[in-house]
Amino acid sequence: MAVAVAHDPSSGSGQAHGVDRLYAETRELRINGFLLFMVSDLVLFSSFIFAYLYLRQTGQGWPPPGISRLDVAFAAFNSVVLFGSGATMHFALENWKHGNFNKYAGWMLATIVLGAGFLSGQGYEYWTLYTKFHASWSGAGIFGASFFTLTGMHGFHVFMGICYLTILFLQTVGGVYTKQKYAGLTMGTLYWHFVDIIWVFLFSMFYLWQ
Amino acid sequence: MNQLQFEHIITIIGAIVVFLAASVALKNDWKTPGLENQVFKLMLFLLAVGSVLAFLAAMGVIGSWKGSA
Amino acid sequence: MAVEHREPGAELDRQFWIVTALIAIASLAWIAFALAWDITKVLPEAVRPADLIDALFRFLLAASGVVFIVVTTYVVYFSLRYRRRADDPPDAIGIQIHDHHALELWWTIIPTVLLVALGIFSVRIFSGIYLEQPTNGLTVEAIGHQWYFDFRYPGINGVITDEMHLPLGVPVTLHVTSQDVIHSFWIPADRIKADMVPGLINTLHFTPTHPGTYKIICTEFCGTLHSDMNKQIMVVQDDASFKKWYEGWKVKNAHASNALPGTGVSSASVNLAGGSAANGQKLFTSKCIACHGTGAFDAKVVGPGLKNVLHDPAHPQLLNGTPANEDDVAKLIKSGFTGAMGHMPSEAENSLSDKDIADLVAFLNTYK
Amino acid sequence: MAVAELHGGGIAEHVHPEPHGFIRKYIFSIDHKIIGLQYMITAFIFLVMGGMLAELIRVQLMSPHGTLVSNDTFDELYSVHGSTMVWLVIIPMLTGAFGNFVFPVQIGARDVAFPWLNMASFWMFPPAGLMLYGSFLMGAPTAGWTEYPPMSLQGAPGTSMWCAAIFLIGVSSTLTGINFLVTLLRMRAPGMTLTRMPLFCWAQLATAPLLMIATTALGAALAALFIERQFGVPFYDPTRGGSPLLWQHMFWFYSHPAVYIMILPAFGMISEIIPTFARKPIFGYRMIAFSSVAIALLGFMVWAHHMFTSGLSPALQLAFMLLTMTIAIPTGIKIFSWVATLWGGKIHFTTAMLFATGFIVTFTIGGLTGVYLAAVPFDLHAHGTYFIVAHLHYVLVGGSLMGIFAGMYFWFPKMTGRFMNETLGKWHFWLFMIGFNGTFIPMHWIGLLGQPRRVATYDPQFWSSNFAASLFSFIMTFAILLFFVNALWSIRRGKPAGHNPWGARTLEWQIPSPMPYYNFKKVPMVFASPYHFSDPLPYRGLEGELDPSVPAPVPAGHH
Repeated sequence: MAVAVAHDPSSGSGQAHGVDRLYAETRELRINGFLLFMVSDLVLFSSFIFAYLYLRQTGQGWPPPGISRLDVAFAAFNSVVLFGSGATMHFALENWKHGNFNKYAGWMLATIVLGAGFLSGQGYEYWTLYTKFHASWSGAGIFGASFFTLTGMHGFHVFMGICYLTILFLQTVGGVYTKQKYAGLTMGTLYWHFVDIIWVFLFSMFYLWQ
Repeated sequence: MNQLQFEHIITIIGAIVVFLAASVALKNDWKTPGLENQVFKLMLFLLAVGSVLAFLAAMGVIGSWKGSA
Repeated sequence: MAVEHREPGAELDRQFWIVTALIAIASLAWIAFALAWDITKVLPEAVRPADLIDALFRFLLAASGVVFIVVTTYVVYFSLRYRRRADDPPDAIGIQIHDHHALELWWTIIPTVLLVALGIFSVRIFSGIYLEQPTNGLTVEAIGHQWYFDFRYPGINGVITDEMHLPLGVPVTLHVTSQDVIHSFWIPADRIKADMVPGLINTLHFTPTHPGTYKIICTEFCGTLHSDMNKQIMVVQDDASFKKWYEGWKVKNAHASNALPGTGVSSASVNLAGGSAANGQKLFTSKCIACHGTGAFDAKVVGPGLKNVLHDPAHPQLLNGTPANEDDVAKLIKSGFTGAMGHMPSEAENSLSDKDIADLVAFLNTYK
Repeated sequence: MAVAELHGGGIAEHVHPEPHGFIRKYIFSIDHKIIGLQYMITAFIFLVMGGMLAELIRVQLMSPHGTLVSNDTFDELYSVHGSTMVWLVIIPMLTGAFGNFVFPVQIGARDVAFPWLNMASFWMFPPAGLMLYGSFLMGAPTAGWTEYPPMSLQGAPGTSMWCAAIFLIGVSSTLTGINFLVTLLRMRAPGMTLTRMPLFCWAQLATAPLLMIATTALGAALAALFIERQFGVPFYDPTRGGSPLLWQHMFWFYSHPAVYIMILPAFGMISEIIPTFARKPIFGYRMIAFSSVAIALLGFMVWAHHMFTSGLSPALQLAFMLLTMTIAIPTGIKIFSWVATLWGGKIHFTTAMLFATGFIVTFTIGGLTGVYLAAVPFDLHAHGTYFIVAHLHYVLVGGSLMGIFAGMYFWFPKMTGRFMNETLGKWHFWLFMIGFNGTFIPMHWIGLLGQPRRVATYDPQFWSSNFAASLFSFIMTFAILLFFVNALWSIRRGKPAGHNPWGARTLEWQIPSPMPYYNFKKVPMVFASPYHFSDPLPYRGLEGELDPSVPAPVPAGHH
C-alpha cells in the first residue's frame, strides 16, 4: 500500500548522504530549529527597527536637532570589514566540506579576526561620538535610544558570534566534527551570515539614509 | 595618506572583493538542495547587496561621504 | 474521500424544522425588541453622533442576538435530543456525516454579509466623527492632568476648570491632549471618547443636541486617583446661557497670567512687509523647533505642529482662539503664550525683533 | 511495504533509557509528558494565586467606596492578576501543559524535537512567576497588565521587575514555539500527513508561530521599557522625544496574537472532545484546520484595534476595523462546525463534554462582543470600560479556562490512569456556569452605562450590579475549589480508567495510561484521519503497545 512518509532523510540536504539515519534526522531537526531561532531573532531586530522608524517619523527630522550626521566613510569601511568576514566564513565552511583542514583553519581565523576588527571599529565610533559630540545612550534622546540600542544589540550579537566561532574552532581542532557530521559548523556559519545581513540593513538605515 | 583616504581605498577594494566572492559562491551553490542552503543563498545575495551599498557609498553615489569632522 | 455521504438517518426531520421555526420566531421577536428599545431611558444621548452610534448598537444587538439564539438553541436542542440514552448499546455511534459543502458555504456567506453590512454602517458613522469638519463651529480644548480636566475656549485667557459648557446645536471640534500621562476623555452621553495622549492632539467632532448636564469620565488608568477622575461635567445649554457663561469667564480671566494678543500691552500689530522666508527658516530652526514640529497640527511636541498653520482648513483658529491669519500669528509670537500645555516665550524672552517676527511669519506662510 | 523497512534506525526507533532517581525523573525531566505535568501544576498554583487576587478585587468592589485596600494596592492587585492569568496561567497551560502532554503522542513522536530545550523552557517559568510576585515586595506594577507608558514609567520599582519577569516568560514561550513547530513539521509518524493530524495538533501548529514571532516582539517592547526605566533612554517618554503610542503598537503587536495563543489550543481541545463524545467525525475537518491557520495569520494584522481611541489616523482605523471583522468569519465557521458535529450524534455527557458544550455557548458570547468592539464607533463608547472587562473574561474564562477544564476532565485518565469524580465534576460545571455568567454578564451593562475599568471606587448607581457580580464570583471560586478537591482526590482514589476510557481514536489513547516513558514500543503507521468512528482504527503497528514489557533502549550516542 502507498504510505506517505512524513520525514524522508533524502529529501533534506545533500550532505545527509553517507551518514546514519539517526544523525541525518537529528541534523534536520537542529538546523530547522536553528533557522527558526534566527527568525525570532530577526523579529527582535525588526521590532527595534520598527521603533526606530516610528520615532524617526514622529520626530523632528533625522538626525534630530543637535545631533551630528553620522560618519558614512568610517561606517562603510567598517561594514566592508564585517562583510569580508562573511565571505571568509563561507570559504571556511566550503573547505571543511572538502576536507581541507588547513585552509579551513586559515579562513576561520580570518573570520574571527575580521569580526573582532569590526567590533573594535564600532567601539572606536562610539568613542568618537561620545568624546566629540557627547552623544551617549541615554543622553541623546531618541537618537541614542534607536542608534545605540540597535547597533549595540548588533555589536552584542557580533561578540556572541566571535565567542561561538571560537568555540567551534576549538571543537574542530579537538575533532568533534567530521567531514560528514558538522551540523554545528553549519549553524555557526548561518549565525555569522545572519549577523552580517542584519548589518546590511542597519548600515543602510542609519548611515546611508540621513 | 590620511585616515580618510585609507578608509576610502580599503572600502572600495574590499567591497569589490566581497561582491566577487559572494557572487562566485552564490553561483557555485546555486543548485544545492535543502532548506539551510536556500537560506545560505539568500544571505550570500544580501551580502553582495551590502557590498554594493558600501561601494556606492564610497564612490559618493549614496549617503554623504565625509569624515567625522 | 467521498465528501457527502448519504448516511442513514441524515435527513432533517419534522422536529428539527419545528425547532428551527421556533428559533426564527424568537429571532424576529428579539430583532423587534432590539430595534424598538429606547436606550435613552437608561443612558441619555447628548450629542449628534450618539444617536447614530445607538443605531449601530441596536443593529449589533439584533444581529448578534440572533446568532446567539441560533447557536445556543441548537446546542441545547441537539444536546437533549441526541444524548446517549440508557438503552443505547455501549458502542453506539452517531450518524457518520463529516461534511456538507452547501451548509458550510451558507454559514460562511451569511456572517460575511452581516459583517459587510456592519462595516458599511460603521464607516458611515465613522466619517461623521472624524472626517466632517464644521466651518462655523466652536473649538474647545480639553487637557488631562492627574487627576482633573482643564478646558480652554477661544478668546478666554488661561484655563477653565471643572465644567465644559457647550451651546446647543453648534458643531464642536474638541481637541484633547494631556500634560502628564495618558488619560481618556469619555462622556457616556456622547458615546464617544478620545485618549488624551501627552505629545499628541486627538480630535473629535460632535454637535450637542440635548440640553442637560453630563458626566465626564477618565477611562484610561492614570494613577492613584484615577477612580475619582469623574467629577467634572459637560453642560449643554441654550445659546443665551452659554453666552452669559462665556462672557463671565472672559471677564474673570481677562487678567490671567498670560497676556494675549488683543487683550493687553502687546497688542500692537507687527509690520509684516518684507519678511524673508529663508531667514525665517533659520530662526525657526534655532528658536522654535524645540517645541514645535514641522509636521501637521496633530504632530505635537510641546506646542502643535506648524505645517500649514496659516492654511489649514481643519484648524482655522490658533490655540488662543484667534483666527489663524498672519497678524494674529505675529501677535502670538510677540506676546508669547501660556496655556495648559506649557509656556511659549514672548518676543523679549526669545530675543526676537519685529523683523525676525516678520521673517518667521513669512516662513510659516510658505510652509505648507 | 514492511514497517521495518520504513524505519531504518532513525529517531522513530531511537528509545532512550528511562532515567532513574527522583530528580532526573520528575524535577529536571526531559520527558515531554512530565514537563507537561510540571507546567500544569505550576500553572494551577498560579491560577490559585491569580484567583485570590481576583477575589480581593471583587471584595473591594462590593461597595462603591470599598475600603478593603487603598487605591494603590488595588491597582497592584488587578495588574498582577491580569499578568498572572495571561502569562502564568493560560498561555503555559494551553501550550506548555496540554501542548507538551498531548500533541507529541498524537502525531506519533517519542518526544518533542528538543527535549533539553523543553526542560529549559519550563525552568524559566517558575522563576518568572516568583519574580512577578516578588515585585509586591518593592511595589508592584500598577498600570494594568498592559502597562502603558508614561504611567508605567512613573510606576513603582516593581514595574521593572515585571518587565524582567514577563521577558523571561517570553523567552520561554519563544523557545517552546520553536520546539513545537519543528516537532510538528518534522517528527510526525510515517503516514501522519498534515491533513491526517488531529485538530489539536493543527491548533498547536497555528499557535507555535505566534508564540515564536509575536512573543519576540513583546520582548523588544519590554526590553525598551526596562531600559527606559532603569537607564533613562527615551523610547516612550514624550517629553524627551519618545512616543507613548510606540509602546501600544509594539505591545499589541504581541498581545493581539497572544489572544489567539490563548484560544486556538482551546479550540483544538474542543475539536477533540466533541467528536469523541458525540461519537461522530468532526464536522468540516478541513475548514476547522484551515480556520485555525487563518485566525493565526489574521491575528498579526489587527493589533491596532486596541488603539481606536489612541489617535491613529482615520485610514488606519478603518483598515484595522475591517480586518478585525474578517476574523469573525473563521471563528464562526468553527462554532457552527462544532454545533453541526453535535447533530445526529450519540452524545455522552461526561463532565468533559459538558464543559465543551458550555464552551461553545460562552465563547460565542465573548466572540460576539468582540465583533461589537471591532466596529470603531461602538468601540469609541465601550473602550476602557467594564464592557471590555466582560468581553475579555468571556473569551479568556468562558473560552480558554472552560477549555482547560474540559481538557483536564478529558485527559486526566491519560495523566493518572484514573477518572476524575463525575458527580463532583458536574457540580463543578453547573456552579461554574452560574458563577461565571453571574459575575460577568452585569459587567457588560455597567460598562455601557459608564463604569470605567481599573477603578477602586465607583459611582453608587452601579452598586447592585457590582455587588451581584461579587457574590457570583464567590460561587465561581467555590466551583474551582471543587475542581481542585476533585483532582487531588482522584489522583489516588479515582476510579481506574484503563487505557482508553472514552473510546477516543487519537494515538495517545492507544497506549497505556499513564503513558510509558518511550510513548510507543514501535512508532505506528497512520493511514487515515482519526475521526471516522465507523471505520477500524487507522493505525498499524500498535499491536504490542498494551503489553507491559519494555522495549530495549538504544543507547544515546549522537550529537
